[in-house]
Amino acid sequence: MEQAQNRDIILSCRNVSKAFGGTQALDDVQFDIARGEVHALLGENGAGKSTLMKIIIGLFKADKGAITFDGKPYHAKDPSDAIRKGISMIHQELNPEYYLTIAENIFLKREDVRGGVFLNKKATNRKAQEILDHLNVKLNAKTLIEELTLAQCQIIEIIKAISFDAKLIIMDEPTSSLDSEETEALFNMIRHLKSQGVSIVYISHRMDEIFQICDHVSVFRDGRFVGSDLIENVDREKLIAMMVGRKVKNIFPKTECAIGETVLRVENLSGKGFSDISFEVRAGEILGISGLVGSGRSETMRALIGLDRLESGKIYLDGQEIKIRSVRQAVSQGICMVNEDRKNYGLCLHRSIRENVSLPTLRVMHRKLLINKRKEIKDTTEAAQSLTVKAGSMELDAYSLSGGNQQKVVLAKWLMAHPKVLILDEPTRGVDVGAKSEIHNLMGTFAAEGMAIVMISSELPEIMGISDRILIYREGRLNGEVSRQDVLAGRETQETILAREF
Amino acid sequence: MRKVERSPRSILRMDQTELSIFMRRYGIGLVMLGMIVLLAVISPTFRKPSNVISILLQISINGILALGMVFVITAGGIDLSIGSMLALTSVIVGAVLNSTGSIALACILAVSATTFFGLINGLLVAKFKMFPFVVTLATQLVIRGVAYIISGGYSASLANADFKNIGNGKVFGTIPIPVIILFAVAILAFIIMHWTVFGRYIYAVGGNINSAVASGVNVFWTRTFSFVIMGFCAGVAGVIMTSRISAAQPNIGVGYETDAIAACVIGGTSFSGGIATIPGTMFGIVIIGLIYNGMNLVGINSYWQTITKGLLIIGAVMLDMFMNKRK
Amino acid sequence: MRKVERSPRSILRMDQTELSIFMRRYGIGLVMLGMIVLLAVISPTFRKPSNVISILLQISINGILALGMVFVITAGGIDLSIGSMLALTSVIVGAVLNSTGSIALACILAVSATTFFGLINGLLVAKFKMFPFVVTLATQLVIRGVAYIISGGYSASLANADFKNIGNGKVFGTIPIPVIILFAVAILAFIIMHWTVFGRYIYAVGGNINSAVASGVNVFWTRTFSFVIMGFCAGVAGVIMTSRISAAQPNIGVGYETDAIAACVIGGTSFSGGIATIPGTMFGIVIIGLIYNGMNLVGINSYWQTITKGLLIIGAVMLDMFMNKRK
Amino acid sequence: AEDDEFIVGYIAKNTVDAFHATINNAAKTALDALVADGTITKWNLYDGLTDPVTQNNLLEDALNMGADLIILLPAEAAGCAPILERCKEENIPIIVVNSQTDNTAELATSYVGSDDVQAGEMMANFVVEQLPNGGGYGHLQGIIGNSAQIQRGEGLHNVLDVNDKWTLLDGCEQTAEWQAEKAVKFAEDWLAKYGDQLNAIICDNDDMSSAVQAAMNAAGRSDIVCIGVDGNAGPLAMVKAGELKATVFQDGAGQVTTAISLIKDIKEGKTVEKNVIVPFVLVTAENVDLYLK
Ligand SMILES: Nc1ncnc2c1ncn2[C@@H]1O[C@H](COP(=O)(O)OP(=O)(O)OP(=O)(O)O)[C@@H](O)[C@H]1O
Ligand SMILES: Nc1ncnc2c1ncn2[C@@H]1O[C@H](COP(=O)(O)OP(=O)(O)OP(=O)(O)O)[C@@H](O)[C@H]1O
Ligand SMILES: [Mg+2]
Ligand SMILES: [Mg+2]
Repeated sequence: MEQAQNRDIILSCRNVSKAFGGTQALDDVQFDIARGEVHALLGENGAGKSTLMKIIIGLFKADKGAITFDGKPYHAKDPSDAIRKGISMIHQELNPEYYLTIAENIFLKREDVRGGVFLNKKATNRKAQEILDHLNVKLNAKTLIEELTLAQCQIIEIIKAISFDAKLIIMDEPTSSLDSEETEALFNMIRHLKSQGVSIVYISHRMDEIFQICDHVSVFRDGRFVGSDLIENVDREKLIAMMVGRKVKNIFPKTECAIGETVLRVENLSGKGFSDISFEVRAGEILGISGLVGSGRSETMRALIGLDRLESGKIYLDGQEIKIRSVRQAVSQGICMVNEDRKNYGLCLHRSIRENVSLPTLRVMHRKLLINKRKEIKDTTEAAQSLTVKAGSMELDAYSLSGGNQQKVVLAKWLMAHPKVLILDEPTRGVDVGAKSEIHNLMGTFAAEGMAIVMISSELPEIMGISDRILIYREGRLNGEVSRQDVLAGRETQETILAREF
Repeated sequence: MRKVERSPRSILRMDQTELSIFMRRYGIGLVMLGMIVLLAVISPTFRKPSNVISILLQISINGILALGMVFVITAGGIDLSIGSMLALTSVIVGAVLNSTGSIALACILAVSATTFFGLINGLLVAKFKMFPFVVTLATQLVIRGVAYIISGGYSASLANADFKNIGNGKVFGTIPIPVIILFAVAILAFIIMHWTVFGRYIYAVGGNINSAVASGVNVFWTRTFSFVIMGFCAGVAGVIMTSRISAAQPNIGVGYETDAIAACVIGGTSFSGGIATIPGTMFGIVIIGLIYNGMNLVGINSYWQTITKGLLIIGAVMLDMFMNKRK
Repeated sequence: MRKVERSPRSILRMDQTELSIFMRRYGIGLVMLGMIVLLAVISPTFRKPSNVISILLQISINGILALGMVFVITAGGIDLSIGSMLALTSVIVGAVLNSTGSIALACILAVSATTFFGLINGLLVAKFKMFPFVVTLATQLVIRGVAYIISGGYSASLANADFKNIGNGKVFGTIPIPVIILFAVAILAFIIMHWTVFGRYIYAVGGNINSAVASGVNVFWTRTFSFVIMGFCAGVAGVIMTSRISAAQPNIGVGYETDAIAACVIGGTSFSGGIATIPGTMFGIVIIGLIYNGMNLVGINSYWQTITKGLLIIGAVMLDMFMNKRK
Repeated sequence: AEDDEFIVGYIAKNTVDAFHATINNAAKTALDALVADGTITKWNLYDGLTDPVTQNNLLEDALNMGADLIILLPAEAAGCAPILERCKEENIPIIVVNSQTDNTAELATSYVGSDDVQAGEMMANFVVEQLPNGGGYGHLQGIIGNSAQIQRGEGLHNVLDVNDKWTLLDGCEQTAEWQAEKAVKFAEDWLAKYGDQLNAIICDNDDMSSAVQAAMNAAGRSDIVCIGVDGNAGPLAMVKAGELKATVFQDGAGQVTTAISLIKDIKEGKTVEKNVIVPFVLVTAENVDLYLK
């Protein structure tokens, strides 16, 4: 790949390395971004993207390497130093102050003050409201973050990063919890920023977005710099090959398999955020659930497995009505769910991978009082291996894994349970393409074994690629169903499905 | 979008969310009012102005401690060393006053000493990321030891009449000076907590430390300073306490952290940090004072007093929880 | 992924990660060994077998408390009420023993009572999601009050020779019975914590409560049971204590939570929950014992003892932290 | 109070130590009797929680509730002095019981109690008598700064510092904060360190001395003489059983009953004796039955 010529480089990283204990997260990487450029940074999970960005923003210290910014040698002591120097960042993991208001969050550390110390709340609120209104976000600046949805939190994070008037904004997976409309709004913001000469580092695992918004792309693999080029010069296949070091033919591989009897049937489920939901899913079937973020898909499934309260409705498993009052009951009946929020509902970050993986199945696997540790190690290691979790040892804390590898650990823990019904809520959120297709393959394998699978996803190509049937949610209710035949025959497209979600 | 008003008059005109936020912040005030009404009905003594004054006097020391504690807890910490700090203040005041006779010098040195230990607590917590509970459990011992060494284990009477005045004097012949000091500290705390940038940082650090770091808040100094404020408040409370008993004693102050923490908690301060209000804390302080005073007025046997106090703490927290439906 | 071996012989063959995991879990053991070597060098008395026995005897009460506490802290709680539970045990044993003469009945009733209060603590924490610190701060008062009421404030002497034997007797003429009980409790705790499903749930609940819920763990019972275990341990420790002082007193046990918590923390138990080991806790218990014994043997003045203990707690935690480079 | 009422405020040191439980109960009996015979209208008990600040606060409560006379068992000598000053200000009589405040001599209407220095001397003398050959001793103190701790220590040193045969073993004067279990830990460590050189352990109270003696007996060193002050039920039972050689009985009940007997005279404006000393009694196997309830 050749370097594009004559770019006005604003930030340049040379030979940056960083190791965490035994893991070499970054190994002699280069990274250049020009003024007014939207620069995609791609790489598999654990490639070191977030790590480099955290070095730039001053959260980590590089072991070696040099960074220049605006022509001058650059080093950030901490994020506030970076912000002063003109770099801000939207973090991959959500990070709001739940008990502060939107205005207070956006202007944290940049409050309007009178006399140097006294807060000018009115001015801050007014300024925040102006920004919200200007960006067409329909929220009151005085609302507590606590009361917002995940997507709204993410939007506030984005607004916050943008409002620093930075010369360079780093966006680490900004759209992972946004729907397509919100994503489009973000892209509009990005275009506006770009027109003002602001540079943007854009990290995402969603290929479409890269081609839609980015000008330039750099790829990392296993902590190393692989290459960089103008977006015009690359295509999807080429980028994927660079990321994974091999060719991936079909990104959404679908294993065709025989569809059997109905396993799970629900009738008229209602609860907070959804009502009157009925559907069934058969053995060997993958049921996709599509909808906008906030349309109540997760809420339905959370209530179904006993994590939230179900207000009314009936659940039938293998034709028999069952009652589910807690997750434990659901698991013991063979209904398991991979939660979308892995940090809060998926993992004990400070416990080992082994313990995390075996947790839901401990009671069933070790019927006696005591845990059979040998069996536990064997089973969990196998489960982790089958999902190619990248870790030095099963005894490492889940904390030390990259986002995508953490997601694989969560998957591993539920696959161990060999459920009858497996509900996957955004199973590939933040997972790289390679692992994504591995996960899709696995879903196929499990379906072939007779498991019934329900998958919620906000990524339409994914949903359309691997579902046998697709349910469409709209504002907490079902609004249509699409079969694989319709999709294959081209009777349904992304556009027609989206149309039913709004 | 409407402006959210907070003046009492507007309570009736609040909409659902505003009302719930208001209730969540100040609902415990209703509990306090309820207790006051109840006591006023059942005890004639309670209604006497002199009793009101003496309740205020009684809560002044604990109140100042609680006002310091609320900063620490809101920033995500806890300080168990304040009892020892009271003792340290007491012996330093005693030593300086008896040797130099200068009240100002005695008070300044004593408050400086506790503020210094507050700084030490803060540095250990903020710099080394040690748990506040553990740090202050340990420094508590160190500070108490220092107090014993300074005093040699003896208590000393303080005859200085002007000094006695700090704890026992009255302004306009009615309002005790400690009450004036309490209100001054409360106003100061209110301004710092609710009106300044530093207060905002306290909330931010306690609410979500990672977010605060990512926003560029100086988490280190914010946490440290919360302990410094606590140290300062403990020093002020210690001076009042020393003056009230007119004695320098190295063994006083044991268990005072309990009531200070209880006041904060009753006042709606969240133990996980990031949630607190100064008015709420003041309500908590008054409630604790009412518990003690009320039980003595009603003549509850002291064993039952202990039990009642425990039950009331649980009850107040639960009531607050149900009222706010807070998780 | 390779199998991680843990047999002692393999320590030398561990690779980087395994060694760091090992050090992180048991590194404090080296601190303990260092202290033992140091004391053995500077104090001939320390090396005497009789001194070793008496250290073990001294740590038995605190040790049993710490072993209960480690469950509570690991599950994300804290229990400040154990001092009061000791007092409750003592007065119940006294009342029952002096009226019926049955040691078994006395012990069973006493331990049941503390276990019951443990259950109450647990229910308040797990059911109503109240902060453990606040709950036990309050129940501490309630339990102490109950102890006073049962005893009427009086202490009673316990003349029963067999009962005295629990705290003062020896097995094979050398090993004190409390030490045997301590080791029995430790082994039981080890099995529960490290080998059973329940133990794993304790870690999961303390590590991330939401994730535990979503994994089908019965968080409610796990949290509750951690307090029940604590209550049980407090009862056992209380029986030993009552027997050792041969008296039923309602005012004993004040401040015992401090040493129990300190032992857990020194032993590497994380205050935020989810991280602890039973061997680590045992190391912490022994270290606390060595601090007391060592200072007495070296003849440190009691003011300095207090200070030294404080500094040693901070030092041990810091050393542990640096050794593990834990955040 | 109203003109026809006479209310007594009784400010206890605490309600939790066995010794004070005895005093408070004797006070209850005596005061209830005064209520019954009409000398006083009513009385209120205030629990001082062993804290001088609390006691100062409680005085305010008592005054608000119309107390005409205060009975005070001070928690601290210095810290409780302002209570007497405040009573003087309000012109209300105050009887100080059990231990003195710094200003008791000038301001108290009367003091009824014992002389803790005397108790210290009695303990020391008993040890000297029991072990005429002398030896080494340790001293377990109460909470540092309590007047009982200070004065008992003073008495002890008055006797033993001038006795050539007795030495305070190095490092063996420590505070066990009145707590039996803590005292035992110190004693065991001393025993390990000094062995036969340790011959006596003097404690500031007998909760500590009885527990220490039990531990020494269990260690096979019943020859070590342990003694303390108070005469609580437990230690007395041990004296009776021959497990403890002696304890120094402080007649708390006697002190407070005497104090309460002064109320009538004070109410009627008669002058009462300013200083009533109730002596300590050495209790050994010979006279223990007199004190066992
Ligand atoms: N704080 C940390 N401690 C230890 N190891 C870490 C830490 N942060 C990152 N790592 C490791 O460094 C490597 C790079 O991680 P990084 O988060 O930069 O990946 P990424 O490219 O952002 O992946 P993803 O797309 O999954 O977010 C991974 O192997 C990860 O496990
Ligand atoms: N952990 C969380 N914190 C804050 N808000 C959340 C969280 N989880 C879900 N929400 C919000 O609750 C609302 C209910 O939506 P739900 O999650 O059921 O929608 P969904 O259709 O599944 O969308 P998503 O794509 O976000 O999963 C959403 O607006 C969502 O953002
Ligand atoms: Mg990342
Ligand atoms: Mg969802």
